[in-house]
Amino acid sequence: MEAEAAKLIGAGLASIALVGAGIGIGTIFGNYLSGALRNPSAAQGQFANLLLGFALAEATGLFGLVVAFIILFAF
Amino acid sequence: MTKSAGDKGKRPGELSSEDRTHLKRRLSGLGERLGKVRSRDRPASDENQRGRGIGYALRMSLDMVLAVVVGGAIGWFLDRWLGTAPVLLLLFGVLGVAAGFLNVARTYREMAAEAREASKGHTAKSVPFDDDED
Amino acid sequence: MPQLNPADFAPQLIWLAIIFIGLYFLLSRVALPRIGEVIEERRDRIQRDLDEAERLKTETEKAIASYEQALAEARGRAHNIAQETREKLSAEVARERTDVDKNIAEQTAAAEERIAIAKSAALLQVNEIAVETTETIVNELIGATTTGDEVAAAVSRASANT
Amino acid sequence: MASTEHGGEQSGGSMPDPMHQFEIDRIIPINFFGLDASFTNSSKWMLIALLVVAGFLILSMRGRSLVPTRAQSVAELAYEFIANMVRDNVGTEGMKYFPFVFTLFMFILACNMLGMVPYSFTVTSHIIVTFGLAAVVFIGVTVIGFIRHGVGFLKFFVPSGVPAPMLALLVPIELISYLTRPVSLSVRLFANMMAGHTMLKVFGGFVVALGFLGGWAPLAFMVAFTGLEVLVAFLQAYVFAVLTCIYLNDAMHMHH
Repeated sequence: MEAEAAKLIGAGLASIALVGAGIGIGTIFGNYLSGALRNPSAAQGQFANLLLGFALAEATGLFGLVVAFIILFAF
Repeated sequence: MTKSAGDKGKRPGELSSEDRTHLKRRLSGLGERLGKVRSRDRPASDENQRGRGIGYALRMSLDMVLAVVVGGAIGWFLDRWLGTAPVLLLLFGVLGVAAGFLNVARTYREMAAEAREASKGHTAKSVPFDDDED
Repeated sequence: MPQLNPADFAPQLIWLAIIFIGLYFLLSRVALPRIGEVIEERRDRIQRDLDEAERLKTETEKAIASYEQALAEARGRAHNIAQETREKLSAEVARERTDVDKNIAEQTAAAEERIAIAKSAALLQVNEIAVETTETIVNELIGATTTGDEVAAAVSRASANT
Repeated sequence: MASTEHGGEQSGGSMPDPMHQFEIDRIIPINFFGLDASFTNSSKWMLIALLVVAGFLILSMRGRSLVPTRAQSVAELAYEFIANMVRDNVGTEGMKYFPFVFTLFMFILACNMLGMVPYSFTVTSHIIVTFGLAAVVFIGVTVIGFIRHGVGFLKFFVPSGVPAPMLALLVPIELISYLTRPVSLSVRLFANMMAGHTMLKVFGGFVVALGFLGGWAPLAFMVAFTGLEVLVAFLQAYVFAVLTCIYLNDAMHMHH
């Protein structure tokens, strides 16, 4: 049963990656909003870049989640 | 049509000039309304744009991650089949990373093209970035 | 996770297939044609109404335009009539004035002729009177008897001198 | 939401298992030539989704009036929404696949929304269901591509204007990218639905555990989160349908 416990701990540790993703997403949206409030006409053009940044930041968190799932279910 | 109460010298069926301008204004108003109704059939693009943008955002991150997973899975199965322990897993994992970036790049290009299309003609006065924020 | 239990895969997939295909046929055969029909009909109706409104609008515009044109024409015609009348009147006035002028000129000419005749007659008489008077005066003064011809010559010389 | 249904009071206020809501219960065991084709709670809710969607769409159009009733205008709204989506993403010749996309969208939407009803079962929170749907889309799109372009559809995996040695690298990448589609399509829907319901379950457990005094904060969170989940339920159905349209477009017009 010790391996089982270690798996759970490992999966939990891997989920810490979501902290970084959360910070990244918050930063991206915060900066986008502050920029968009100053220059609303440019906001529309940068919407695609916002989503790209969001996706990349979230992808990092998802990688951590995938690692957690692999630890939990693949071994 | 004649709303003449004061001018008595007018024959019936005759339009005064103010009557005519009034009529013309009503007509142009009608024309505007007709144009508006006709153009209402076109989809309002702004809200649509936002919805599609969220759709794109939901796609990109998962596409990127799952390309790696799919690549890794293919490598893992090939490894099991061919007995080449971790070689193909690593190789296809790397290819998966590349495929993930390809996915994201492709989606981004699509999205940016759409955004350019949508922001055409959007030119408002911008506010200079001079004051501090924190 | 209960989702990863392979024993549950088969019944779910089978029922998913059955129900999805059933729903597909229900929707594509029954529901969607009805909705599409109604929407098409409404779109046609709206299009027709809009076209009708458009047509009425252009007709009204045409009517107003033709009304204004007729008005402008009538104005122009009235203007023309006034112009013509004025010209006719002034021509008449001019003709009458020339008539009157001619008349006056004729009468003036006749009067002048008469005056000229009267004047020449008067002048002749004056000469005779002057000759007679001169004869008489000369006869009285100098007692000589002068012939009428001499006196007349002298008078005409004198009158030419004056 | 459905937190008190299964074993809320087990072993003295300990948390209920948030995964228990995803268990499959066999209501009527059926064995179909050795295959397990039991009528399960999942099948029950699929059937309910079918009845709700078909019943609503058919009954609301009963009047077929030009000036729609409220239900009829909702049905028409859904029709126009998907029709515009297909027309925008695939073009007019894609309209022959409109019934399929519409069915897909309505089925997923109904399953997601029914999953928000307390004590219900969320069909789309099972990876095998979403993967089945995604596989239908994936296989269907690939078949359409091969029917329309023949072997030329394989050019889809060969980027143009690339030297031959690079192709050895790029073709597997393109292939992996293509194979990612059904996986990401199914995993996205599954993960969103499962995560949301697990979350609601966990917070429902908090409400019960904290009791009358402390349970208000998680309850308030749950109310807000339920609203978000309704939005997600719609959005995921939308994304699924849009991606189906985009893949269809790729297969029919073949350009990157």
